[in-house]
Amino acid sequence: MSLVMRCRFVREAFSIDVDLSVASGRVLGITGENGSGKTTTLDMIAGLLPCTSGSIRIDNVIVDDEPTGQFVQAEHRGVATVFQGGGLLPHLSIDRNLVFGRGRTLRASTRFDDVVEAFDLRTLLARKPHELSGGQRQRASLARAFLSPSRILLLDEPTTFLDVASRGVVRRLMKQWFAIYEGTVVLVSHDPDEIDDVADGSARVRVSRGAMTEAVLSVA
Amino acid sequence: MSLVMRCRFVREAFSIDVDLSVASGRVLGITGENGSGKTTTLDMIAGLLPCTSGSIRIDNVIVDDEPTGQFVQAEHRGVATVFQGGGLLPHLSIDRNLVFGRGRTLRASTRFDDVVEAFDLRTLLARKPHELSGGQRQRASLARAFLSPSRILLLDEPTTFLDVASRGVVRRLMKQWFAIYEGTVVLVSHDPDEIDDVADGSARVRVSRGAMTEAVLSVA
Amino acid sequence: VAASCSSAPSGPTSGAGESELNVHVAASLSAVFEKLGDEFASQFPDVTIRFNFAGSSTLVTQIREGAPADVVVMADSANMDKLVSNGDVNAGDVDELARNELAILVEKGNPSAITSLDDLTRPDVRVVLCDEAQPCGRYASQMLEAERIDLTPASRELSAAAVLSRVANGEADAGIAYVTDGMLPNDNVEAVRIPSQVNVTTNYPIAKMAKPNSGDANAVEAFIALVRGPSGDEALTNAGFTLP
Amino acid sequence: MTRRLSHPRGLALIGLPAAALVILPIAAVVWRTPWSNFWSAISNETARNALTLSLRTSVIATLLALIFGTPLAWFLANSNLRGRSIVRSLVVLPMVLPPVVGGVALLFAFGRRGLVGGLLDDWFGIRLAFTETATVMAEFFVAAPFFIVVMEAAFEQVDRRVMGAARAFGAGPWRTFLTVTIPLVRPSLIAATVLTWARALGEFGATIAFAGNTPGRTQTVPLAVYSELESGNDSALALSMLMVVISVVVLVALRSRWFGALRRGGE
Amino acid sequence: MTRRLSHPRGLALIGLPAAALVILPIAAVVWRTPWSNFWSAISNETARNALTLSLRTSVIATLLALIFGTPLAWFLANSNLRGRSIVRSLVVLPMVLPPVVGGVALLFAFGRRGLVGGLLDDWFGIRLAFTETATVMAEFFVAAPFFIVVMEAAFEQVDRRVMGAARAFGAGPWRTFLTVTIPLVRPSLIAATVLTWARALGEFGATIAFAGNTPGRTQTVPLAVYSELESGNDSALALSMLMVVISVVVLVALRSRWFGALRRGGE
Ligand SMILES: Nc1ncnc2c1ncn2[C@@H]1O[C@H](COP(=O)(O)OP(=O)(O)OP(=O)(O)O)[C@@H](O)[C@H]1O
Ligand SMILES: Nc1ncnc2c1ncn2[C@@H]1O[C@H](COP(=O)(O)OP(=O)(O)OP(=O)(O)O)[C@@H](O)[C@H]1O
Ligand SMILES: [Mg+2]
Ligand SMILES: [Mg+2]
Repeated sequence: MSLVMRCRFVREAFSIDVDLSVASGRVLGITGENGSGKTTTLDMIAGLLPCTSGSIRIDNVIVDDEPTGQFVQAEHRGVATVFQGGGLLPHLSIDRNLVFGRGRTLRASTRFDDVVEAFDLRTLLARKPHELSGGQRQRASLARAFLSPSRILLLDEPTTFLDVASRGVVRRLMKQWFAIYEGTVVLVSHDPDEIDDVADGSARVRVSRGAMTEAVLSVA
Repeated sequence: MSLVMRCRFVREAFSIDVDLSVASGRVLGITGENGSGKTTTLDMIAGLLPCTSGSIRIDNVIVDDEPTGQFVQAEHRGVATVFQGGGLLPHLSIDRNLVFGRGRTLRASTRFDDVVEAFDLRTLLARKPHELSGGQRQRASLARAFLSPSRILLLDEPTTFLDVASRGVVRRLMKQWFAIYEGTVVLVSHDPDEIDDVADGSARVRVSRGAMTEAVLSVA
Repeated sequence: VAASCSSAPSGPTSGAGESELNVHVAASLSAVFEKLGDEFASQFPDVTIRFNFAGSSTLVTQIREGAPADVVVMADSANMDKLVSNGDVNAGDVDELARNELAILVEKGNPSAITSLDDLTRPDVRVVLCDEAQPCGRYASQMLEAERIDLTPASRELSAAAVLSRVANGEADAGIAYVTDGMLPNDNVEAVRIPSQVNVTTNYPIAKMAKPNSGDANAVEAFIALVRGPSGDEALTNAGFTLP
Repeated sequence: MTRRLSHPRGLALIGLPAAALVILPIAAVVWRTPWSNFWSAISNETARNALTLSLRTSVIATLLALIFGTPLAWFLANSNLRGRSIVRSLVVLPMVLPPVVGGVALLFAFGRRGLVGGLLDDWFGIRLAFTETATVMAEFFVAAPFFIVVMEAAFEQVDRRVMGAARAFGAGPWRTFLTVTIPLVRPSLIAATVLTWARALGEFGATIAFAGNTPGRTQTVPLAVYSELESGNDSALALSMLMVVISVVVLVALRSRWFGALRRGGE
Repeated sequence: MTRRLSHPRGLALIGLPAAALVILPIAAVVWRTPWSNFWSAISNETARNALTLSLRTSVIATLLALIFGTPLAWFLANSNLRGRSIVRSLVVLPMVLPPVVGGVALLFAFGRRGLVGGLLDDWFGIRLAFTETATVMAEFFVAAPFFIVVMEAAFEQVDRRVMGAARAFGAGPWRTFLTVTIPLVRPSLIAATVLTWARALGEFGATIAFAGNTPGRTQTVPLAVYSELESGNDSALALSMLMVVISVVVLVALRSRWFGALRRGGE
């Protein structure tokens, strides 16, 4: 099993209990009310927030464990993320954003060209993020995650800002990719259609709102 | 007629021709590809960007006219905007964001309470924007526009980040409000459903991609 | 750099190898000593002479804190006395190098018609003095007190040169500084002599250090000899100093 | 191993030499200060006069820098007038001028024989030298460029879209400037203010050359300290220490109030 | 009426007095400088030595502030250790200490009879005072706090989520610091560097007290200017003007390269 998470997060009045396990190669779809803790959950998996208690395991390696104090830093977790609303680095051009943290060789690879083509970014490569439209930024953010070698892929509302056609294209790309992706995917979306279409059947979760939410699920 | 815009905008390789006129009380729905110039068009109406050539009239008053050099500043145009992705002021708490530019009395009004209730912001009023979830921020941005006295209302993908339930609530609120709103509404959305439901029947536009796009329409 | 200032034990011969000489000089004598330094350098090319020009009191602090020193020249005996009482200088090594006198500095042409110390008390005359902490300030106060002249200076400048500059720039109508200041290259200022029965004679003591930093005792003696010899006398008198 | 996003390991350690080089001399001066006669050194009238004068003039100079420097910095960051880069270079010059020369420059401009000082004297009978005004001017001349340079950089970093959003919601340019731009640059504004005040408080060269050294009128603490040092007086150290203590108290008070508010404010 | 989002009307005008107060004296000193003997004043050996020494030491002091001050500023902005606020106050102190006292403090610490200077001498035979190293130390002591204060404010304003995103995409803390944090604070970094360099270049009090005023070895331009002024010599102005010209050239060169790159960079 590839992602096992059993932990609680508390921040001021807000708290969430997460209990999930997803096998490699499977796609977990999460949907839930605004403010229920979806982004927070992804941040814990990515290593941007520590669990308040409990632990997270990736490929059977403990990456966060409150009792023993173990904590694997974000850059060593092998997690790629499409952040909610983008999360591009504002001071770098799009092409440097796409290869950020990966080294020079990637930019010259055919994989790079393929992804740039697939997300229609060719003409935008030299621009800074603030010189793009909302949808263009979102496409760049998706491309960055697709280009990143990873064991876990987190997508936080990946089709926001996309036009109808791009949404279709991206959904198709996701499905194609997830079919051959060997790691674990967690997809957050408010679009039930998208979850139905992309996530594995058994893997839809609804996170409910309130002081404490429980998300027990396992996708084998 | 309340909003008449006939202008061209050029920025580097990108250019768009806009030709539209919308009567008071009507709702214009705009949909179109990413990067086709929807946000740019709204920015010109709001006074954040000047037309490269042509002119814009609000309630028969020229607010931007390239030939004569007339230009009414953004704060005098009476335009309220739900910016793409939010656009809250990052240093102010939500309640101060909601009444920004409006003065103290608003915060004590029943209208304020009603809107805060409708958008379920009561418990979030004291927080800063970065302490909110994506959907919560979007709700605050909507509430700010609803609270703003305006002649023109611009909504740039107003239901992004919203969960399914909130999306329904917001759509209902928009319809209720637009029914009694005396000004002109321009709604940008990638959701054909939303446009169908909220915008006036005859008022859907598709902006097409390319070096030059033409959007000729009139909603009487 | 660090090695060059640590006291490497070198032979006390001025002929053999490099040696250096650290000379601390009151800032008001910097022009005179730079000239003498050049002359010394041409006579003793293998001795590197290093001057340190600062206010006498700063020099005392620096020497007390261990600044490498061979020869000191002060603008007054009070500061030299501090070095003596601290054991840095032997009382027997102190010699009087030059003398100076106070003068009233006024603008060229003396527009305020100042001819005596009494004129300085006129209400229309703005006077600047040196600060009490400076030798020229102490001497001026001493003189004014002796003459029972009570005057409120517009400012207590931190050096005689500053008094000169005040007068030159027209900010002050008169100032009390040294006779030598009146001889500095300045087109806007002239000196009004103060009668010698009223005037205070100041002196500039010179001494070698009790424990010179330089291993080269000959160089120390040679430098002092040069300064106190004809070359030194000429440079000092040219600058307006009198010799003891 | 701490359970949170880590910091660059060892980065803080690199800072240690800097901290040491700055802190050791402070420790040394504390060690050497004759604390037994601390009270007598600071309680005499000269010291008290110097202290109040220093505080008063440095605060005024800082306020002037705030009031006049902020607009100038904003202009430099935002205008695209031709003259901008010239103004910028000129404004920065006092920073590299040796302060004494700065004082001399002020004399050449505002002294009795100066560029405009002569006119001031002839027409209005105003003579600036040897006045408290001159002290403030000298401190401003030397310190304000620091303020302007920091604030220009800060204004350049403000997100224009946020300012646009404020305008779109009815705030005029002035209101946007005061309620949006300024709060967004607040940490830099505080840093610039602290910097400017400190520079003004420690100013020596320009003050002595332009304003002179009149006890009770233009003798600020640095001048008094210099004078004491020159008399070989230990009370110089006592006076400096007092100034240091006062500055620390002021800075800590400011920080806990302003920076505290800021931290709550977040990004 | 310009057709774009307007600026606060008159704001720039408020900046005029500041600009005037700063620019007038500069103009006056240019006017009074004896240009006829400019060349002879700056071409003698003492002047040339002072100039190269000043440039060399101020650049080294600035580089040291960059290398050691950046980590320290980052620590102050990010750590939540207890000692942080104490370190912060101490580091800022040299800004308010009159520079001469700063020099005396350095003597007390690193002089031959000083706190650690004695040990350095006894153990390693290293004597710092009255050397070029001392000049660099004095300039660093006085100027580095300016750097640290500006950079601390800059680091506090960096958006942590951007740094988080960089980490999530595989950049370690060091790499994130160097390729994300530093570029994001670049305008402030440049401002802080300019500031620090200027402060170091104009340093007088601490230098004369700690490094001495030895022509050819520790006599920087401000000290040479002081000596010239003490001898009632006009060449003081010529020398200052030369320094000013050099600074302007350097600043303009830096600006067109760095700031140009920045402006293209955008927010
Ligand atoms: N910095 C913060 N400080 C305090 N509370 C926060 C902070 N960030 C988020 N929250 C709160 O934590 C809760 C979870 O937020 P999170 O962003 O995980 O929600 P979400 O499920 O992703 O919502 P959305 O669908 O709107 O994106 C929300 O109630 C939010 O208000
Ligand atoms: N600052 C800028 N500099 C240069 N080009 C820009 C800048 N901002 C936007 N653009 C370009 O202008 C075009 C129009 O952008 P705009 O944001 O109006 O698109 P949009 O229709 O709102 O797209 P979306 O549906 O993705 O929000 C895009 O092609 C974009 O790349
Ligand atoms: Mg979220
Ligand atoms: Mg858009």
